[in-house]
Amino acid sequence: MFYLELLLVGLVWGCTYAMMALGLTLVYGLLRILHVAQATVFTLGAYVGLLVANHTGSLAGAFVAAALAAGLLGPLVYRFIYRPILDKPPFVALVASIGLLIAMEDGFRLLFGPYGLSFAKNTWFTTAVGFGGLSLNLVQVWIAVAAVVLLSLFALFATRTRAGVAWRATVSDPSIAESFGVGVSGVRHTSFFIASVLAGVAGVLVGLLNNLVEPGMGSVISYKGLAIIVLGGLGNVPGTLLASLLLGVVESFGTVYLGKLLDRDAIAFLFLILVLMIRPQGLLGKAR
Amino acid sequence: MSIKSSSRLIFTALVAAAFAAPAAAQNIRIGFHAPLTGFAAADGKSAVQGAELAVEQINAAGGVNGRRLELVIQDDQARPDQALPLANKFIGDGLRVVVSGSYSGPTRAAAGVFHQAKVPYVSAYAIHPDITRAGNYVFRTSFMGEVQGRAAAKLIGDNLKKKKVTLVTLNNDFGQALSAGFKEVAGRFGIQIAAEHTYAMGDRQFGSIVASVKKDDPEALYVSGYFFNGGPLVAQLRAGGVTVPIIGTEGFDTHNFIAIAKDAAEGVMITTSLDRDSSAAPMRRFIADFETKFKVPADMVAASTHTALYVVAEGLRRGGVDDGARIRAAISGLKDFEVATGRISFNELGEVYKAAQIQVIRGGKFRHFATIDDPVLLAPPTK
Amino acid sequence: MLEGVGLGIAFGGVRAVNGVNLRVERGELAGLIGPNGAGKTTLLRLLTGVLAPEAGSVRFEGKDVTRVPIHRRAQLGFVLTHQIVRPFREMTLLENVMVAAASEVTRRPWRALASVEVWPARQRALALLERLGIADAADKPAHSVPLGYLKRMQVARALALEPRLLMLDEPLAGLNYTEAARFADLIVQLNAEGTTIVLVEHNLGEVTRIAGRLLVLHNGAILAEGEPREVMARKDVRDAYLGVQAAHA
Amino acid sequence: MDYYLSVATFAGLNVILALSLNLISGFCGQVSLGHAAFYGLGAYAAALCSVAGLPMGVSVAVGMLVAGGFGIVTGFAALRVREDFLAIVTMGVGFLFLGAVRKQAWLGAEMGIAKIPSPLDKWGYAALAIGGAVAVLLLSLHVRRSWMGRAFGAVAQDEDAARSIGVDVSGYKIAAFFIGTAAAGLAGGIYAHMTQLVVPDAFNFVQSVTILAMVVVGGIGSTLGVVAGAVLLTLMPEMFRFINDYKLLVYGGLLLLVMRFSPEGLAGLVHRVTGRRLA
Repeated sequence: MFYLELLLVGLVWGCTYAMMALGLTLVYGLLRILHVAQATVFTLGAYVGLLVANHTGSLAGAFVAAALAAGLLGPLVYRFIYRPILDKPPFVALVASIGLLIAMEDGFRLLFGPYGLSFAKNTWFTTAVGFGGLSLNLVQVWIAVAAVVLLSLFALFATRTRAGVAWRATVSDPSIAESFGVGVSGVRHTSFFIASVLAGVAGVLVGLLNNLVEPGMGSVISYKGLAIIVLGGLGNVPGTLLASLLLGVVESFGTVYLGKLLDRDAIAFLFLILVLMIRPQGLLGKAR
Repeated sequence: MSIKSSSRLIFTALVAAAFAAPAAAQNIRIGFHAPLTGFAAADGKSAVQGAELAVEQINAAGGVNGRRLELVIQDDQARPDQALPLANKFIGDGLRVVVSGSYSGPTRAAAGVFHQAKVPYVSAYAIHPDITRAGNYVFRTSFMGEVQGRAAAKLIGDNLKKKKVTLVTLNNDFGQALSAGFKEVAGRFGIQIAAEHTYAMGDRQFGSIVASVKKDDPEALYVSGYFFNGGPLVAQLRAGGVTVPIIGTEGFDTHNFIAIAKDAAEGVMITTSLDRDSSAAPMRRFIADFETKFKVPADMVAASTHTALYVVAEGLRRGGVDDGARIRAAISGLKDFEVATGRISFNELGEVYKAAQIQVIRGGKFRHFATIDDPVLLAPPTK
Repeated sequence: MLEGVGLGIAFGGVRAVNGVNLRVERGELAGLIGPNGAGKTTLLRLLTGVLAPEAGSVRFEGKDVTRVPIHRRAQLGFVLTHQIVRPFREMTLLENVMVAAASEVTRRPWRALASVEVWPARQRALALLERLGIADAADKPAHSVPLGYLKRMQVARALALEPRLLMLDEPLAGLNYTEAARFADLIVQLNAEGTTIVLVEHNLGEVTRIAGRLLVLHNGAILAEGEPREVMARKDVRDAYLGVQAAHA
Repeated sequence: MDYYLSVATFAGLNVILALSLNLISGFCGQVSLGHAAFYGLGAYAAALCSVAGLPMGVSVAVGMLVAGGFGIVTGFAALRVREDFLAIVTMGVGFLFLGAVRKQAWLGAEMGIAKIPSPLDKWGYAALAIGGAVAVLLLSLHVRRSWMGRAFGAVAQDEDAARSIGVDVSGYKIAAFFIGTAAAGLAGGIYAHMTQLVVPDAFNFVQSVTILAMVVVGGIGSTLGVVAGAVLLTLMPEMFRFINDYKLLVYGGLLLLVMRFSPEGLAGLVHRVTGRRLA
């Protein structure tokens, strides 16, 4: 039972990672940018969601508002920060991204205060759901549901829609895609939009899960997200999902059994390093 | 509200800069550093508020020997490498006394500098045991972690009569010190430690700890950490079906903890120095004035910093404003000095003795539960 | 000089190179040809050490070098050029060649750290650039000169290592007719001066013209070898080329 | 005076850290997001030795060797993974170092190591830090002029091509990591004795990013640019003390703007204005 509970906990963590990492891998696949500033989008989503929920009392409204705000910010970041420096060495965009993250983290603190904000009413958070001796709170259940639904929607988008096919073509070769009349710029904006919506929704969910929205809430999950997309094989979507769940479970068991030696972040990165030393291209990445 | 307070900060800083030279003749300037930016900014803000309130109250009551106090506030980002130049800057600017409203790293790094320069230095809430060991110009007005841990052991073993306890420890200096103090005396109160689980500062999700606690099946939990870990942790424990008493620390002593944990906070007990139902005048006045001034209930960080400022002011009042050695002697001679966190006395190391207040959360508010006043058990180390 | 014995490797079940035996004698200019997909590039990668063979071994001057890393082979005098030119883009052409010319020094990092003397390497590099007729662009950064220059710079860089065996991977690709002919003449000249050369080439005209011996690879195995005109006249060789080309068309 | 001394000391330490990272990332092209770990390794090793009674010089040397030793191990990792993979692996090395130190009682865990003997005065540390910075500066200039610098350039620009002209790519990567991390260890050793306290948080990911920021703001690969970047970013928080509350906002914004408008950093700016390339 104990193991089952740890497994379940790990999978729920994995679901939050997946929502974050999928966006990161989309962006990486297209632009070869490690988009650390996705954490900013995530945090913005959480704050907008919380403010809307606390003012209107509507959680549905909160999610919509968060998705819109995040979905707006992401493409703006692409357009005004990444696009002008795409031809520079990769660390340029990385450092720009880190700069944005640092600045915005403090921006959030100045705007909303350093203590973080809590939801005035958070019934999911206080409702325990038990089945067969296992118990989760309702937020955890919703996180799993949201992850499955959103990721399935994404899979449908990527395989069934024209835009999705264009996106996949652009990932594999932008110049060929362009010659077939695929608007690369549109695909990039769309990808940032999708990545950001996922991050924004994840932000609200994590905000609900902790019942706390704070300026620095995005950074750790964003670093882990980077670890995950590398672990999955950069730019590889199924690999990213597998790595998310795996990392969640490794952390959940690792904190119990390795907790005396290493902390949670160290366990996650140790796992990453070990995997990469054996498979330098990541779990599902193609060998070069 | 935050923008307002930050612009006020800037304004204060600018005014301080503009009037530095002429004002120096009249005002007594007190150095103050805290993490205004970075990961610890929440505590930094509370610390600044506590300090500002203290200065305002003291000035309203006529200042020190007829002169007004003035805070010189600097940001250290809770980083040792920021604190060192800053300490030297305070000394270079001729400040005679400095208060730390910051964490252990920067405070410990600055402590040696102040001791060498013979500038009395009072740490408000940093927990590291070596801070006061930097030298006899260094004081601390908060409980040491070990001492607070011992108080918790007595509460659990003696008052609550729970004998099988699981520790959930924040993995930083604060959590480790609390845990060490608790374990040191647990046997004396017949407590058997079922297990200890640790977590990191950035953790907000504790699923595997909840599962482990259920497996341990203890009679009580001793949980260290700050409100931003403790809130989610307590809520997740309760949602996970853990119903035994939870005993926390002064890190939870803020209304933010209750705002996060909501109903799950009910019944949680903490060891602290702030008694909401106190009849002591300084404590009551602090709690009331703080809420009036800042429109939020007071927390422990603010109370500790407020205390540190009162200690410094009293040192200046008794020892004069010019000579570090005399200020130091005056502070170290304080006995049963009444401040917002109780009646305090310094020992030869510069550590403070005071009674531990046990507060319990009822109806969404901190209320008095018990007071542990045991000079032997709660004696801080003397060297 | 160079000997491959029973070389084989498979990718995902497809045997790309299957039990190839070949010998290159000192002083010869051998051409390695074959239709697209015959396994030329893979064989070359096995011989030069980019890929480790699953079966067989490679001997250079009588020494087993199967597990010797690329840079060690280069130091031994067994040097290759890349099919797609790979200059050090931020360096000038001269600097590109200088790094190779100083191979004695750069061999060991600590020795390289101790040495700042550039003159001898610079002289040799300049001489090589002149030899290949690109000295006029010596001080231009590699990313700013045309392909023909880079192709020749790459040969100059290889020559700077004073190779005893030079493997050229499609040196003529991307060059126009006159350029290719001039380049081929240069290869002949280098060979005449004592460098053993293996030429992997698509340009059958030039290869047949300059090579002393041809090896034809087909479906991962040696199909034919011998005097160029005789080999090209063989029916199985023609079929192999035509068949593939027909399939492609 | 003491204030300027301590600022100068930190500027010296930061120059050492930035130049040592520049050697690995700028010269040899191996991006590292975990440089603070080696700073920390040097600090912890030196602290342990000094507390055990060894003289400061020996302790600092041991710190350099320990940092360099782990640098070699990381160098071996860099042989397996490249570019973005390497960036994340080195970031992982940083988190791993921190997570391990936090839990080891013999390293003082979260309390760190305190009461480190401090044989020098403020002038001594300032001299040591600035002397160390000058030494690493001279080393950097020398490496750039030597054949090692050219071989690093070859490795950074095209590993495969470098191999095919006989450059021992693995050897050079490991050498770069060794020299760079040992120099970071030197900074750590000085830091430990000066502050007399080492705690894990001083060597976290933010510190790694700060060092990287100095390198890129200065202009990656340019020794003099990196020195300028390190000094500038050390002084900046001090100059911005009057905007206490907005310091990180300005800092992050500046990083962003430099990358957005002058990705080659200060060195690139100088090049554009004067037409000259900085060493």
